[in-house]
Amino acid sequence: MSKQRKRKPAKTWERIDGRKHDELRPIHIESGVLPNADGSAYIEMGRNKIIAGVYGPREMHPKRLSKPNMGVLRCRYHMAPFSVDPRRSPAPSRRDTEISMVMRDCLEPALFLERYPRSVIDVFVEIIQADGGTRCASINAAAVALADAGIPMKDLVSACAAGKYEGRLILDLGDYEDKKGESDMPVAYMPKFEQVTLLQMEGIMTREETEECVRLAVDGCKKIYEIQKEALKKKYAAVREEAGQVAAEAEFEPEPEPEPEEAEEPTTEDEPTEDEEQ
Amino acid sequence: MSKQRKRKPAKTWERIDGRKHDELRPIHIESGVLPNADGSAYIEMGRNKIIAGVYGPREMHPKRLSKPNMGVLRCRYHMAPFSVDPRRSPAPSRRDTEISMVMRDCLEPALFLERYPRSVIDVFVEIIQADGGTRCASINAAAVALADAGIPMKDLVSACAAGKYEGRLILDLGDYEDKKGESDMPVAYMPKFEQVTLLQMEGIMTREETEECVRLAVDGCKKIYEIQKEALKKKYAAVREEAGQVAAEAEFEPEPEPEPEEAEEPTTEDEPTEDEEQ
Amino acid sequence: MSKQRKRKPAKTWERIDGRKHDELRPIHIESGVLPNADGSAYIEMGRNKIIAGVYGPREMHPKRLSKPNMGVLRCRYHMAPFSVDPRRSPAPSRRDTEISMVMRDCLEPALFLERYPRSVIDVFVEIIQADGGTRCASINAAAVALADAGIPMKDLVSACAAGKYEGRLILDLGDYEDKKGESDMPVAYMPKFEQVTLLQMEGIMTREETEECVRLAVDGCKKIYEIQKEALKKKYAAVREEAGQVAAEAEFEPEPEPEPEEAEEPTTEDEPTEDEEQ
Amino acid sequence: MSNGIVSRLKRKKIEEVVKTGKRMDGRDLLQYRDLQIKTRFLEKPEGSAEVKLGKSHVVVGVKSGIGTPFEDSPDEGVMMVNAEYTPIAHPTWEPGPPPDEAVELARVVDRGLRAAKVLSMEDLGLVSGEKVQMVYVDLYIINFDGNLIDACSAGALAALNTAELPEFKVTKGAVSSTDKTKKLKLRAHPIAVTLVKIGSEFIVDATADEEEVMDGRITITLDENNNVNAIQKSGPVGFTVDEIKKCINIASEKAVEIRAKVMASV
Amino acid sequence: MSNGIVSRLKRKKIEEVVKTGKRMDGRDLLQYRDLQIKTRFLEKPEGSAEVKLGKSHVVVGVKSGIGTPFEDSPDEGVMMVNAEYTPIAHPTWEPGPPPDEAVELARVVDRGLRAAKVLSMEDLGLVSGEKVQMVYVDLYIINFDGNLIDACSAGALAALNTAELPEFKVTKGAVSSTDKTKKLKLRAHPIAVTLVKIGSEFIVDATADEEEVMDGRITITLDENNNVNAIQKSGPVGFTVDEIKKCINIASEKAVEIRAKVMASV
Amino acid sequence: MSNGIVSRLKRKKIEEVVKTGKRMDGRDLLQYRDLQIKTRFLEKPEGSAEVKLGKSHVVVGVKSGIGTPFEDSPDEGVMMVNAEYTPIAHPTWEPGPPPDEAVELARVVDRGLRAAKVLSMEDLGLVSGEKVQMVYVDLYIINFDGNLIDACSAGALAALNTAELPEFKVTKGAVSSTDKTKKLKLRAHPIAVTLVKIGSEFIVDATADEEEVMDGRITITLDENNNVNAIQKSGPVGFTVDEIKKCINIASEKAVEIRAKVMASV
Repeated sequence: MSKQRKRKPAKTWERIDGRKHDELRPIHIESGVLPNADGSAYIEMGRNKIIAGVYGPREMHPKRLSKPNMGVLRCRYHMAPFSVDPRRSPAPSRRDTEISMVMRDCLEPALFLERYPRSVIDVFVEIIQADGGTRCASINAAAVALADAGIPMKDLVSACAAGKYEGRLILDLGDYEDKKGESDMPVAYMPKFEQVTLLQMEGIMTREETEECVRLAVDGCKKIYEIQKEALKKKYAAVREEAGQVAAEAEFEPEPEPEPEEAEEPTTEDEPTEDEEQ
Repeated sequence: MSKQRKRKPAKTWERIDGRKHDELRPIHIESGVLPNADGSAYIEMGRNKIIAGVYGPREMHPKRLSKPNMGVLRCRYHMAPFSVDPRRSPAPSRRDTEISMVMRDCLEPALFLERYPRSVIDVFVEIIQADGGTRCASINAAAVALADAGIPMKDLVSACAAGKYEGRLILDLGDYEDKKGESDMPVAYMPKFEQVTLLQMEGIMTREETEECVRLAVDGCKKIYEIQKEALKKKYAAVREEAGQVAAEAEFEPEPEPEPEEAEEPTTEDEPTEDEEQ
Repeated sequence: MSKQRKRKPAKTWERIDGRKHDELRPIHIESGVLPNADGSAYIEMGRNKIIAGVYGPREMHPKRLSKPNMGVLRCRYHMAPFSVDPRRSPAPSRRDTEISMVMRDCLEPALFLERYPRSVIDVFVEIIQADGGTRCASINAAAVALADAGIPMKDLVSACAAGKYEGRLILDLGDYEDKKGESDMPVAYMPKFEQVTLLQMEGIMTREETEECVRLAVDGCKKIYEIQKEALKKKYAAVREEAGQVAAEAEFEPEPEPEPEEAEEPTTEDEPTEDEEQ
Repeated sequence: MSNGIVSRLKRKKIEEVVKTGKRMDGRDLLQYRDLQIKTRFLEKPEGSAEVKLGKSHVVVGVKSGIGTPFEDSPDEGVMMVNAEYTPIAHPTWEPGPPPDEAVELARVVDRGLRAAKVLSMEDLGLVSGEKVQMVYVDLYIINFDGNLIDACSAGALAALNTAELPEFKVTKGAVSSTDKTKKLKLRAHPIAVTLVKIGSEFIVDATADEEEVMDGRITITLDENNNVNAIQKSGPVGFTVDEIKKCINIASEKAVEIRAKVMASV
Repeated sequence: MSNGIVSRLKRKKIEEVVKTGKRMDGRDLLQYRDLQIKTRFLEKPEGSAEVKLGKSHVVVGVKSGIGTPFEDSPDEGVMMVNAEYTPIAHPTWEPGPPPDEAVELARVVDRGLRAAKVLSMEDLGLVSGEKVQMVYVDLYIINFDGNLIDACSAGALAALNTAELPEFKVTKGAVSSTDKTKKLKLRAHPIAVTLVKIGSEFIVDATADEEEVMDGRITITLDENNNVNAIQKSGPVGFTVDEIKKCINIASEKAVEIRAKVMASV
Repeated sequence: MSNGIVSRLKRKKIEEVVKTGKRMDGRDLLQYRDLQIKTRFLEKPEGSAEVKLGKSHVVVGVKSGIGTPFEDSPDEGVMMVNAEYTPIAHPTWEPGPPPDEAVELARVVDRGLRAAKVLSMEDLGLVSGEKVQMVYVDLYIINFDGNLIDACSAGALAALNTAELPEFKVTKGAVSSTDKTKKLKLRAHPIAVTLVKIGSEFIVDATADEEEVMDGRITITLDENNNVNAIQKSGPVGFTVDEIKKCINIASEKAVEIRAKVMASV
């Protein structure tokens, strides 16, 4: 194995699953998969299999956790015991707690929580099978589930990791690349506002690599954005008919504060061209 | 041991403790054993030693668990750490949770819960020493404790297990028979209504054996019913004097819905005669 | 080791750290160490390093724990995981629970809780480093923190252990003496009222030794009382200016009930002179 | 489960329809909803099954591991059945430790498998008293619309049927993994059938609405020889001995039907 | 524990009676209620005792097991004392983890036994640093009417006195059970006596009502040589040094009385 | 964390000041408060540090122990980072299990150390698959006034730098302690720098008040080679790619400053 790995980069470096450095794993997203939930989505991203369910806006229990002037977004990332090897306990781990927090922080900018005082929107994510990048896949499913619930959104949120593996920056790490690589950086992005709403990173990279890695991940997010919209198409059509073209469009207009113009430049030059050639 | 067991059935099969197949273990029931409880009973059934205490009807805490139109019956089956060998943790197990649930379901049909809106009746059972059949013994004690608390009842509830051991259907399994036998079936019964209110079973039996086993257990329940009434006699007398003969009788009249006539037939032919002869 | 120990008492018995039998370990107390707390104190007593923080009187949550006619004093004794060797879990142990209870009972007599209906005063103690006698050191810090919070007190509470080690009664046991000695007796005392408000003991002592041990500990408490007052001096001065000399003095007047005269005698003859000479 | 008037109206409506021999969704009293079982659809567990019974949706994963045997059976493997009520499955289900109903569900499914001696526990021993193979059966509820016991029981049997456990070799008390796997052999194929009583009628495969207004419930688990392996009665109501007999008869017929679908899926 | 006016009236009444040298139930200040101790009445635990002190009713079970020693005493057995406030014992006691009072009860009884060196812990070692015998003392409260410490302390001593522990043999670090048992030898017989202060009076063996209105409490545990083994003061009140001395004297007399009843029961 | 009007006024005030390039306490936007680090001030832990950053006050203890390795790294020691929000530190902090924020704090500090490969985990193995040395890093918050991540990260590095772990010797699979200790060697010195966004401005070393009204937060951890080891964005706001770049630049400068103080303290 180590021999193979050493030889590979020499001439025709390729990823363990044959992908190009900036190529996503196969993605499949389906919305409206749960009859009981207000909104839901199922995602397969690589070998990840994840279901997101959205309930709300609804009354919050216990009431003391609600806010008088705005709604609360609650997220819960949870892994099925059989989603990983070896089996894990169904009790939430500290990792689950943290991912639930960053998921909430990354989805909240897309919502109009000020419209739901004293209420809660619950986003529950169940990992049925885990590959690398469960949190990004979860965010992708959660964003689609929120839209599926008919909850007005400023934009969808799209998520994808980038990282470094065998000295190269790569997009959308699989499980093996995640564990054996030099670094991993999950990113979530709202394309309309050019805003990164999730950013974590772990590993060793130069500052330049780090910045390039962000751009690579953002590019991945943009591709996923299209897949998410595709999954929602039918739903959108229905919503438009119901609520009228104008209202639906209005909800996806950028808010005054974020200024997409400023952020334009780095996003346009974010192709890691030197890596791509190898 | 296995030799002995093989030989025994040959001629004079008898149970490990010398009982006949349809013979109960010695039972002793005493009511009013706890000064603080509203009602209580102590039972020895075989080597089981169990105390049941009843509190209520009383206000329910937390209030959100109460029901606006009827009372709630809460049951808790709990084993002392020293009631079994090896010692067990005092924390409730999943088994305890399930037994608490089926106990509640089996006692509730005997009560007039609609009379106690927003209230709770608590039935707490403490296993001081466990032999086979703790849940049935617990139900027997709990029913007497409910009556001892002066809570009007449609009927007492009597419980007894039957099962299969060395190919034979037997009544009221002891610990060894329970563990080594082919099947175990705890049953609770309200004789006045000919209603089975607890029925669980585990093992391997033909459908015919299963049906016969129910009848055998029901017969055991009827015998226990008499012992329970005996234990309550003094108490009943007192209650009658207090509340007047008419009222007390009225409370034990069958409710309109259950139709005892229909159920009469199977109950009269329920002697497992072929087994008895061996 | 055991050889050494046997030889030592022979001629010039002295304690493991060279102290005299009735000598305290070095004590340092500082008040007002926590910017956020309403009152606080840091104590070093031997190698103990302990911080006490006081919050309140403040509204109590959950409300059902509050009392309509008086305030509630809540104490929490807690050890940092690294305060002992080996590391301990941060979850509270049964020992922590008990010490929290006796701390509350020993501080409460010094307060005017009837002045704070429906409120709570929280005393939180964090053991940063544990030597023998953490509970006494904690009480000393807590009392100073209460005074530092400006909460009117009938008297300070001073605490010190005494015990028996190698057949001799000694004051203020260090860790080694605590673990290897024959007995340990933590005592808290309110000098103005000559009241023992904490008294625990564990070991083997004759009744006479036990009584003598109480007196020895009380004497230690009196010495600590002076150190506590010293630590509070500046604060007291400030409080007097604010509230007026009269009010401040009034609060430290003994309550009618306790009768200091009666208790005077034993306290004056409580020097264990025969031990001191060895 | 009831919240006053709404529930009483629902109850009245359902009861009236059931009296006519039909159900709210048009089914006959003793008719199951569409049952779909998919197996081997997960890669991490040793065995897996997805069951859709009407709108009830459960995933069952079978995983193995190495653990410690019980004191009284030092040479036998250990099977653990666990049920998880995920909060995506129903608006009233909340994250947190399993509610009592989930505990009962797991125990009833467990009891059916155990009583029928589905697994040869003695084949799963490794080092006597020290190490045995564990078989975890996790029942994961994705969407709730009633009759979880039957759906999970079928799912557990399907998942176990497809499970391939890693093989270990034991050398001087040390357990090491081989790279081989071995199909888990099942000795029986028990199926749970749950009947629900509404008024004086019995129905099978109740929906969430029907369960909400039911008087009581009885689950009968039978193996392929038509032997009864487990019974669980619940709900605050009694059954006559005749009713029990009737339920066993119905269950016995229905079990054959469901077992055929399970076996076709594996 | 107080709820306002009712409690203050009760307090007033009890205090007035106590001032006259009598109790609500007619007892003298320093008089115990009827104390009944029954031993060997359970078959599962290695030792057992049932104690009725007036209407307070506790069951004590002593069970042994095999466990791991503490790091700093690798060759000594481990004794664990645990108290359970069962919900049958009092209307305000609820199921769940032990309340703080139960923790204190267990620790005070434990401390008395441990300080008096009742058990030879070193006799309970098996494999150094690996396996030792555990002795669990479970205090099970069946009905609560005050003075649990004295009742449980007497019950624990009685139960330990009757305990017969299984004997083990150790061969090359492996522990196997023999079929023999061995009487647990006790090296001391400590008895806890609890005094309660109401106003300026001290009483022994307080009822639940008396404890509800008490100012403070002091427990003194003494062994048969009249040595003090443990003291525990509680309640939001202080004692003078003289009062402590007085309490020790009373406890010393009462301990003899109770110990005689314990020893007569075993 | 906000409670309506008060919070909105506070927010307005802080935002206005920040727009002028200053802070409520007079600092510049990119200026840290006074940072004091004291090491080796505790005797029980193997390493210790006390950090005061303005009024934020944390104690870090590093303790070692013996534990079991993870299944997938049988020869590597285990580092555990744990954060404790003590109730003395803030009026709203309550005793009990760590809140989500404490979990995140511990994980972010942990990730920085782990990603930078600060410890040679393989040097901490003892018996393959059985026993390894554990390194516990406990972050103990004594007083809270914002920016705990930077304070704890600096404290953890300082405490690890001063740690001396006991040496063990392994003979035939048995671990015994020698009386020697060995300085823990660190392979990197990562420092976390946290920037907070208020309106359109970024500040470093936010106080509790500033954190209460902030829009978002980003922590960047860098080692002495100016490599990035970890990033953690939080708060319900997004950052542009340019803003991220800017934050990395600022963090890179500030890390040098803080690292110098940490290294001077050890």
